This record gives sequence, structure tokens and C-alpha cells, in this order.
Amino acid sequence: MTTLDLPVRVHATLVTDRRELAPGVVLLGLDAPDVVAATQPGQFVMAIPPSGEAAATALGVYEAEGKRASLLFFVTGNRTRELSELRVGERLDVVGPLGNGFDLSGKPSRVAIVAGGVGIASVLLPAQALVRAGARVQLLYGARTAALLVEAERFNEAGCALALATDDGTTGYHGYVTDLLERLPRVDLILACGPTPMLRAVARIAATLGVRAQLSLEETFACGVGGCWGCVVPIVRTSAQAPRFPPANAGGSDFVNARICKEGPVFWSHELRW
Amino acid sequence: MTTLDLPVRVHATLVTDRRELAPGVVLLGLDAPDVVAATQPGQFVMAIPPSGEAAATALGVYEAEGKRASLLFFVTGNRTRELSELRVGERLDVVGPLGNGFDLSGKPSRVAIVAGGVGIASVLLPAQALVRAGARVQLLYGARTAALLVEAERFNEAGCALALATDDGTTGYHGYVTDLLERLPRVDLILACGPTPMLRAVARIAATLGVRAQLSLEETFACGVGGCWGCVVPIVRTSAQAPRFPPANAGGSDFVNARICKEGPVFWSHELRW
Amino acid sequence: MVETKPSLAVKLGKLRLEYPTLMGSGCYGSGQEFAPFANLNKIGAVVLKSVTRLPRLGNPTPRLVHTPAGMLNAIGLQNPGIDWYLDHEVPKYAKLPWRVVGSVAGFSVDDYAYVCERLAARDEIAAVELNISCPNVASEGETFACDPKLTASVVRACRATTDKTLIVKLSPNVTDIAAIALEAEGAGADALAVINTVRGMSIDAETWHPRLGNVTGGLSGPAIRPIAVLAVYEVARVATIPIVGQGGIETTRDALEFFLAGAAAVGIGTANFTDPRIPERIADELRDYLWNRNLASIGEIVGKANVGFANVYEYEGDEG
Amino acid sequence: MVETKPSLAVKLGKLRLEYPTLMGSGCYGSGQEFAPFANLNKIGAVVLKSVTRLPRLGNPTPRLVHTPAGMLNAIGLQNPGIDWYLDHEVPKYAKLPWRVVGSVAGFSVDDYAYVCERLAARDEIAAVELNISCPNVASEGETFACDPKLTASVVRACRATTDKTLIVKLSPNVTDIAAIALEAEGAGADALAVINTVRGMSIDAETWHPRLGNVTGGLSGPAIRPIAVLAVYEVARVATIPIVGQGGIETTRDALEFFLAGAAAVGIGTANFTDPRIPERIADELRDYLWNRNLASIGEIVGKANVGFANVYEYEGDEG
Ligand SMILES: Cc1cc2nc3c(=O)[nH]c(=O)nc-3n(C[C@H](O)[C@H](O)[C@H](O)COP(=O)(O)OP(=O)(O)OC[C@H]3O[C@@H](n4cnc5c(N)ncnc54)[C@H](O)[C@@H]3O)c2cc1C
Ligand SMILES: Cc1cc2nc3c(=O)[nH]c(=O)nc-3n(C[C@H](O)[C@H](O)[C@H](O)COP(=O)(O)OP(=O)(O)OC[C@H]3O[C@@H](n4cnc5c(N)ncnc54)[C@H](O)[C@@H]3O)c2cc1C
Ligand SMILES: Cc1cc2nc3c(=O)[nH]c(=O)nc-3n(C[C@H](O)[C@H](O)[C@H](O)COP(=O)(O)O)c2cc1C
Ligand SMILES: Cc1cc2nc3c(=O)[nH]c(=O)nc-3n(C[C@H](O)[C@H](O)[C@H](O)COP(=O)(O)O)c2cc1C
Ligand code: FES
Ligand code: FES
Repeated sequence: MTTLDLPVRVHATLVTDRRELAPGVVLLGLDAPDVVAATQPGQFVMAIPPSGEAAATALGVYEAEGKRASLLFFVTGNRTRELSELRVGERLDVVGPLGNGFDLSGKPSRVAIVAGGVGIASVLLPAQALVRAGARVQLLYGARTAALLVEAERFNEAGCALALATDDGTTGYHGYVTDLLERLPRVDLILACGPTPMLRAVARIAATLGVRAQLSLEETFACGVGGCWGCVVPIVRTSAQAPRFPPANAGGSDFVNARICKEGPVFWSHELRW
Repeated sequence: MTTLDLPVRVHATLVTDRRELAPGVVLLGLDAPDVVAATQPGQFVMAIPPSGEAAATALGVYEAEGKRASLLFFVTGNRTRELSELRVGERLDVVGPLGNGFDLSGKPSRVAIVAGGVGIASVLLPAQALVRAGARVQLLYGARTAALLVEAERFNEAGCALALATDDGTTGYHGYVTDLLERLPRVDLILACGPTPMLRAVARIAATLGVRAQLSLEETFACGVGGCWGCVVPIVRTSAQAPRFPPANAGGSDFVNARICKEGPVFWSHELRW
Repeated sequence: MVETKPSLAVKLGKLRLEYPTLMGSGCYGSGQEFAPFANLNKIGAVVLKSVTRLPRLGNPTPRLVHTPAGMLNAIGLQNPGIDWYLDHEVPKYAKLPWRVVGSVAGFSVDDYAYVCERLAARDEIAAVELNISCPNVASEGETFACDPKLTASVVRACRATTDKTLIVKLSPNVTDIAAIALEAEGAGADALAVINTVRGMSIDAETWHPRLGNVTGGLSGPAIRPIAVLAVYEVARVATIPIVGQGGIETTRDALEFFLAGAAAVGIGTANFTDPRIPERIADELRDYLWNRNLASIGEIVGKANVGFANVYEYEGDEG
Repeated sequence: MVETKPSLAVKLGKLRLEYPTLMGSGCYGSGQEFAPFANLNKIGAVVLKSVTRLPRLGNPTPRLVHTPAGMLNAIGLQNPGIDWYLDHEVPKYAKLPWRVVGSVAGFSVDDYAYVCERLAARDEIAAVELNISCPNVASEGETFACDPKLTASVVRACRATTDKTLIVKLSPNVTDIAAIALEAEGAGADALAVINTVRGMSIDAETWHPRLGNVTGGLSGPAIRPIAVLAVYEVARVATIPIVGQGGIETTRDALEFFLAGAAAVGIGTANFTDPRIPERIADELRDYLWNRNLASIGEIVGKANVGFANVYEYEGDEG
């Protein structure tokens, strides 16, 4: 058998705690030492539905410390509803961690993290790692309304400066979180996770500012492990993340379709062909 | 609008209590005064799945007293599993009561009730009504194994004499419950609910003994209200229960297909064309 | 600005319905069975169980089996035959405050025309649907909807018998449903019902027996919704007559998929087995949906699915 | 008395597999993607993603959408083309301890024959599957499996290029799948894969956009299982070559439905997206099932569904 990239397996975890952070927003703590040990900031797991009756769900690893990993998610359909109904002591099997997380190797000293809505779930681990490495981290965090700006204080505790924005003005800046990014003093690096329109804005602003940005993308997944080619995004051919099993370059186009689950979910914004 | 037979409606009930009587056997108490008020012994309800994602499930009304009705069921598939996961305080909507229950109008003085497995769920109400009316009631109750002979003491309390049978001999008579029926002193009436092979045996024995029997039949339901003709059983054309919208008598056959949900679920055994 | 309540009314040929919802044939009796717990003031019409020339006992049981997100049925057209039906059943429909649409099934062109004519002649019957797509009869029931020429013959023969609205119900079990739809329209159909059930089968791994007495049956419910939405979309691109879209509609969101794909009205069958309040809920929520979007009538969304790829990034596509 | 462990081995033409399970094309990569958390010692083979003559970028996103008890996909045959594939991918398969079956897609008879010949010539490839039934390409991909004559032409042309086992994958989107199966067998197929995905569509009621970038896609998963079981049953009644039954298999009970309907082996696709341990679980449980029934091999249950109505009461049936 060929050598494998990552020592991932299917992990049987137990729910240790469960909180409803806002209506329809759930934080599930899991007893999952193996997941904690293996997870890099920005990676995700595929949560296997306890009923066995739907596809597994891609969820970012929110916290990972000691034996406890956690998942933070919005209930948007059948599958997240089923996960939201898990109780303390029940079992949840997860595949992972999977994918390529944020690249924090450049030793950035000033970092802006932009999170939109549930995007917050993928940025606590990189924020903690950056603070630990001595960087000054500014979290720009936006949501539809104040109640959905969950876990902001957690980032405060982690040592981040905070700037909040809501679409309806119920808290913080009244408008898009990306507006805050435009006005920020210079940073070395931008990390972002959130809805695609927000990520596009971040990419545009980063290009204008001349700052490199890493974006954690989202797309509907099936396999989550690179087997089905259902989750692609076009990236420039020369990217280090261009898939080893390359998508076609029919007509000699300058881009290739990379799998978000395998080559991502985090990509350099300047390598995306958006 | 034409006049309607029964004042049935959709009832929003709340789960008041929940017990697991044996592995996979659940008793759900419901705050359901309207159901209690309307239910005749042997009727059933269609339980609407809380998720809204499957067909409603036909379940006999087990207990009905004061404001509390209860359902007793075996977890055999998706739908009963979903119902089994309901907790106290949660809501369950039911349609009913529906169907024609046991005919207790003949003032029988000695009655044998034969219950097989989950069939027990449909015979407590008729047992109670008969005892109240002064009849001597003998419950013959069989199951695969002792642990599944749930609620036997409840029938004792209700004033029934009990004879138990298990397929594996773990309790009571070692063999089929219908063997007990053959050896019983003479009764005026037999009521039975359970698996179809058991009901067939009851029908045969009743014919031999010359005792009239009422059988509560089971079949997969879709509508539960007579609208789809999915749940039929052939009965003799002359039965009072022959449907008013009569099934065909192609070729002049002597039977008609009656709907178990509408003309039944209880039928006189001698009118079934088995 | 919309000042009045948005209209949900729809016309299928000459038949005007206050609500764009038809209760699927075979699923709802005549409506009387559901009247105690459903609000039949808020439905468009009930399509009656299909009736044939001669009486039929239907298939042996089991006739129903639940499957993932759906069910298989093989009723086998149990019905008392047109004579008894006209004498004993149809008169009752005169008193009903909701519209009933007759449904005709048969085994020859002549069967269809004969039953259609007699049924359509009755005032109690608002319109007639031709079920040329029942998958659950041993003989050639479904071959009508699987063959463009036979479809045309049946529809033409029935068209000649009545001026009432003629709805032709199509089968998804074909290679090219749009071609059949065109034949039906060309032969005089006023509307198309899309789709009937999808053929299927289930086997019990313990007993090794098929789970249906008839061995095979028809699949309905949410499982088939994507198949039905596509069928409506494909038929809508070629047909000019209204479509009654059906197959797995359980929620307003589901119904909207069908309107956007090109259905003028929707059918609701299996969902009534989940919860009899669903048709009323859909009627109310459709009205809210239109109101919230300042739309005056349901007609404004029919066929409005935006297939222009505006939701995806600019994309060059393939050459190979 | 059975003394040894029941055998799960199966032969598809010349190809002998230890386990009667094939991981569905397009769902499982080459197996390497799943190897970290699935036990690939307990599968029969992996069917590789379909490859075409020229490279293809595939369809715009979204390419996937979850639907009730299933999913729609419209990948659009993204692949690097046969040249790059043979040079860079296929050599890696030499080292894999599991069997890989190549899958060929195309847009002309010549395409199929060309790619089939080059692929089949490689030692790394244990057998070849012809995907003549992909519903997700704008051009004529699926018309091959929808037309008996085209099916025969493709299979005949490919047959001439190789002695390796040739599996032909059929589409459920046809009026008569058995007729197509017979053509494929007559033209030299060694086995039939039944079924590919069912065509479907989904529309977002909020945005009015189709949920797939390609507008339409292929439905897979438990929702289509009854459709697939029937297709296998119908093909098995006419074909004499082995069938790989697939469509919505998630549990051992599901797999057994297919064996009983007449499949010699089963395909597992979408279920791997639910839980990658499913194929191993099915292998173990199939062995237990045979053991508990004193059966020596999986072959003893193939096609053994009892369609003799023994499960229903004596019944006269209809005359009408
Ligand atoms: C790498 C990655 C990381 C992620 N991390 C997180 C995270 O940390 N937290 C988080 O909350 N999310 C995260 N997501 C997103 C998350 O995976 C999705 O929100 C999740 O898949 C939702 O699943 P669902 O079944 O609940 O809802 P959906 O997939 O939205 O829908 C589920 C079902 O509902 C039905 N349905 C839904 N909408 C409609 C409709 N309009 N019409 C008809 N049917 C409909 C369908 O039948 C479908 O099966 C992540 C995604 C990725 C790719
Ligand atoms: C009048 C009447 C009264 C009744 N009263 C009671 C009562 O009081 N208590 C009681 O317990 N029961 C009662 N029943 C029986 C009860 O209605 C059924 O047991 C119930 O419908 C089971 O539903 P289920 O979905 O849990 O399981 P099932 O209907 O057995 O199966 C559910 C699902 O599992 C899947 N499935 C199940 N088996 C298989 C298989 N072998 N292969 C593939 N898929 C499968 C299918 O997808 C199906 O959707 C009554 C029935 C009737 C008609
Ligand atoms: C139990 C049952 C019986 C049916 N009987 C008929 C029938 O007699 N005639 C007919 O045209 N369609 C019949 N159908 C098909 C439905 O009218 C409808 O077209 C199909 O079920 C798809 O819609 P649904 O998913 O909303 O049920 C029947 C469907 C079911 C489930
Ligand atoms: C994401 C995805 C991609 C697929 N790609 C292919 C393909 O490239 N070639 C092919 O023959 N079948 C393809 N299929 C069809 C599957 O191999 C299988 O036949 C079908 O999904 C039914 O089985 P299932 O329900 O077990 O998935 C694909 C299916 C899915 C879900
Ligand atoms: S989800 Fe399958 S390749 Fe990404
Ligand atoms: S279940 Fe519909 S008629 Fe009985």
C-alpha cells in the first residue's frame, strides 16, 4: 500500500458537553483525544450521522485541548439537526481531522482574522496558535445580528483584539465586517472564514492592500476525502496546492479545479481564480 | 358537506411519561383528553412523526383514562424509533381515534382475550370494559420470551385471570398461546390481537369450538382513514362490515376487499375469507 | 405595491381552481375520508381514485411498503367499475363543497374512451384525468404512457367524448417524457399531470419474498422529488398547456420547486399520509410567499427557475 | 453441514474477486483516498472514476446537493484525459493491494474503443467498466445507454479491443432496461452494472436557481434503492451474464435485496459518504448471514427471491 499523508482514522467520541449558544447554534464538546492530538488549525472532520441515514457532515474543529475537541455549528438542515439532538454521554463518530488548514509558518507578527457567521468555528485554533507564537491578532467578526455573534469573549480570553459588526447594527459596526478590514492598520497576514461573498470581498481588499490572505472555503461535500471531485474550486495551475491528480486543462486554460476537501479547505486568495 | 361518522380531529398531545418496558418496547403516556373522550376499545390513532419526514404510524390506544391516553409499541423501524426518542414534555400530534373497535354489545359473560406480542396494546381497553360490565375475562398472553411479556400485571389489576405462554419456555406454558385457547373451559366470546399466524389459529380454533371471535388485524397502512385502499382483507360479501364503497366483485366472487383501517381493524373471524 | 391578497387561483383548461393544489389520485379517496381533519376549503380539487370499465379486486396484499423517504404501492386499481361507480358513488359528490376530478384507467383505447365519456357526462365531475401511467397492473396499463403513439390514440379518443378539461397523467418510467407530453398535447389534452409513481421493488432479506403482493410497485414520496422536478422542467420546455407537478411534495418549499420548474399547479399525494394538515399549510404559506415578494399571483413564478448559471462564478466549461 | 467459512468470492467474466463488493465509480477515487479509514482488504474492487479521451474540467459548482435519503451529483466527468492518466495515475495502482477496475466514458463509439483499448492494455487494470450511462454531461453521454443499437455498437467495438472482463453500466432512465441489457450481452459484455444514477433536479425556492451548476444531475443513495432492485430483477430475468447491482446500498440487508433480485455482486457508492466502514461491515455480515443459514457461498442466494406469492393468502386475482 502506498504511504499515507495523515494518520487519520474513524474516531468514536463521546459527547461531554452541549450548549445552545443562540437559537439554532450548538456547541458540542467531545471526548476525543486522538482528534485533539492530530488536528492542525483550520482542519475539519466529517461527522457520521448517528442514525446512519444521511451523508456525513463537514464541520471545522473549533476547540482542541487536552482530551476535548469541540464542534460549533448552525442548524440549517436535517443533518445538523440530527447532530444538534445529541445529548451528553451519547456517541458521535468522526472521520478526521481532514484537509489542509492555515499555513502559519511565515511567523507573521500582525494578523487580521475575518470571521463571518459560522466561519467563527474554524478560526479559534489558528488565533490561539498565532497568539502563542507572539503575534498580535485582531479578530474582525460579523454576523446578521448581535445574538448570532457567539463566542466573541472566547477570542478575547485567547488574547485577540476584537472588532464586531452586524448587518442590522444591533452591536458594533453597522455594516459588513469587511468594511472594518479596509480601515485596519497594516497587517502581515489575513485569515478568513465565512460565506463566499465575504471571502470574495476579503480577497479583493487583500489584493488592494497588498497583504496575503488565506481563505477557508466552503462547498457542499460528499466524501470529504478527495474521492468524488464534488467540491472543486478553480485555482491557478502554478499553485503548490494544485492537485496531484490534476483536473483537466482542456483548451490550455490557466487554472485547474482543486478539491476543497483535499487540497483545501484553506487556499491562498491570490491563487484562487475568482 | 356530508355528515361525518366520527368527531375525529388532529390532536396535539404532550408526552407526560415514558417507560421502556423491555429492550425496544416503549410505553408513552400522553396528555390527550380529547382522545380519551372519543376512544372506543380497539381503536387506533395515526401518530404523526415529529420530524415530519415519514408516514404516520398506526398505533392502538393502550390506556385511556381521565386526561391520559397511552401508546405501547415495539421499535421495529425508523418510525417507531423516532417515536421512541420522544421525551417527557415534547409534543406528539395524533390523528384519531380511528377505525371500528371491538363489539362488546352482546353482553358476554365469559370472554377469552388472546394477545400475541405487541397485540397486548389493543386489548387493555376492551378487557377493562368487559370487567366493568361484569364479564369474567381470561387473558391468554404469549410472547417470544419472558422479558417481552410486558404489562401482564396491569391486566391482573384490571381484574383478568392470566395464562402466559412463551415460545422459549422462559415463563408460563412452553409453546403457542393458542394451545392454551384450545384447552380453555367454554367461553361466549373470543377477542384476539397479535401476529397474523396467531390470528389464523384463533379463527380456526374458534370455529372448532363454535365460539364467535373478533380479530384485530394488522397490515401496513398509508392513510389510515380509508382513502388509499392499501390495507385490505377479503371478507364475505354479506358482512355488515363490507365497505359501503364496495370493492369489485369481478367474476361474481363471494368476497369483497374491506379496508382494515376503515371497516376494521376488528373483524368477526367467521366473516373473514381466510 | 400589491394591495389585495395574492391570488392562488389557476386555470387548467376550462377548470378554474381557487387553489393550485390537487390531492393525488388514489391517495385521498373522494376527500370525504380526510374531511374530518383536513381543511378542504383550502384545496383546489380532489382527484378521485382511478376507475375502470369493469370492477377490479386489485392486487393481493401487502399493497404498501415504506422505503427510505418514500413508499411503494401496488393497489392494482381496486374499484367497483364504472357502472356501480356512477350509480352509487358519483351522486354523493354533488353535495361536496370541494371540486372532484374523475380519473380513468383502462386496458384499451376503447376502455378509456368509454369510461371517460360516461364519467365526463356527469355534472358532479369537474374534469377528467387520464391515468395512462399506472405501474401496478399485470397487463398493459403502463404501456400507454410509455409509447407516444398509444398516448396520442388514447387522448384523441377521449378528447372526442367531452369538452371538459382533460388532464393526461404521464409516467416517469420512459426514456423521453417530453416526447410523450408533446403527443398528449397534440392529441388534445388540456393539461398534463407529471408524474405518476416510479416503478420499484423491495425484497425481504429474511423471508426472501418481495415485500409487495404484486412483486413490483410504484415509488412515491420525497425520495422521487428530484426525478419529478426534472420531469416537470423537461415537459415545461416543450408543452404549452399547464402542468400539474407532483411527486414528493411535503412542504411549501417543495411545492415552489415545482412551480419554478414550470408547473401551473401541484399534486399532493403521499404527504397526506404524513400529516393531513399539509395541504392547508402549503396554501397559506404559498400566499405568504407571494405577499412577501410583492407578487400578485402564483402564475408569476411559474417556470421562473433561473437556469442561467448566475449563481456560479464565471466559468469556461469544457471543450472535450 | 458447512465446515469451512462461507465463500463470498464471485467471478465476473475472468475476474475473480474475494468479496462481492465493488466501490462505485466516481465515489471512491482509486481507494487511496479512503484507505486511511476503511478496510480495503475486505472489498472486491474499486471502480475508478470514469476517464475520457480528452481532459475535462467537469461542470461548474455546485456539483452536489443533498436530497431526501439521497443526493444529486453533476461532476461532469472531470478527469485528466487518457494520456495523462496512463502516464501519471495508472502506474500508482501497481502497488495497491486491492483490485482496480477502469471506467471508460466517451462521446462516440470510437472514443470508447480507443480509451478502452489503451486502458485495458495495462496490467494495473483488472477489468474495464463502460460508463455509457453518465447523466451529467451536456452532450450525448447518456444516449448510448438509452438506445439499444448504440449500446450494442459501443460494446462490440470495445469487446474487440480486449479479452479482459468488460462490465457495461446501464442507465435506469429508459423505458425498457432489459432490452438494453440484452443488447449489451449480445455484443459481448461479460457483466452488467445496474444501475447508474437516476436523472433529477432540485431548485432553490429562495434564489430561484437550480441547486446544481449543471442544472440537472444524477440521483443516488437509498432513495433510489427500490428503483435499482427492480432494474436488477428485470435484467436478471433476461440476462445470462453476472450483474453488479447498485443504487442505495447502505446495509447488509440492502445488499441482500440485490443478491436475491439476481445480482452476483453489489456496488457501494454513496454509502461511503455516510460512513467509510460500511463496506467492511457488509462483508462481515454477509458471511455471518450465509453461515447462519448453512449456505456455502454467496452464489446460493443469487436470484432466489421467491416471487411465487407464497407470502400472501390464497388469492384469486382479477379478471378485468
Ligand atoms: C470544510 C467545511 C467546514 C465546515 N465547518 C462548519 C462548521 O464548523 N460549522 C457549521 O455550522 N457548518 C460548517 N460547515 C458547513 C456544514 O457542513 C453545512 O452547513 C452542513 O452540511 C449542513 O448540513 P445540513 O444537512 O444540516 O443542511 P443542508 O445540507 O443545508 O440541508 C440538509 C437537507 O435539508 C434539505 N434541504 C435543505 N435546504 C433545502 C431546500 N432549500 N430545499 C429542499 N431541501 C432542502 C435537503 O433535503 C438536505 O438533505 C462546513 C463546511 C465545510 C465544507
Ligand atoms: C391498526 C394497527 C394498530 C397497531 N398498533 C400497534 C401498537 O399498538 N403497537 C405497536 O408496536 N405496533 C402497532 N401496530 C404496528 C405498527 O404500526 C408498525 O409496527 C409500525 O408501522 C412500524 O413502523 P416502523 O417504521 O417503525 O417500522 P417498519 O414499518 O417495519 O419499517 C420502517 C422503515 O424501516 C425500513 N425497513 C424496515 N424493514 C426493512 C427491511 N427489512 N428492509 C429494508 N428496509 C426496511 C423501511 O425503510 C421502513 O421505512 C399497529 C398496526 C396497525 C395496522
Ligand atoms: C397509495 C397510492 C395509490 C395511488 N393510486 C393512484 C391511482 O389510482 N391513479 C393515479 O393516477 N395515481 C395514483 N397514485 C399516484 C399519485 O396520485 C401520485 O401521482 C404519486 O404518488 C406521486 O405523488 P406523491 O409523491 O405526492 O404521492 C397513487 C399513489 C399512491 C401512493
Ligand atoms: C459523486 C458521484 C460521482 C459518480 N461518478 C461516476 C462516474 O464517474 N462513472 C460512473 O459510472 N458512475 C458514477 N457515479 C455513479 C455511481 O457509481 C453509482 O452507480 C450510483 O451512484 C448508484 O449507487 P449508490 O446509490 O450506491 O451511489 C457517481 C456517483 C456519485 C454519487
Ligand atoms: S467532497 Fe469528495 S472530493 Fe471533496
Ligand atoms: S391505509 Fe389507506 S385505506 Fe387503509
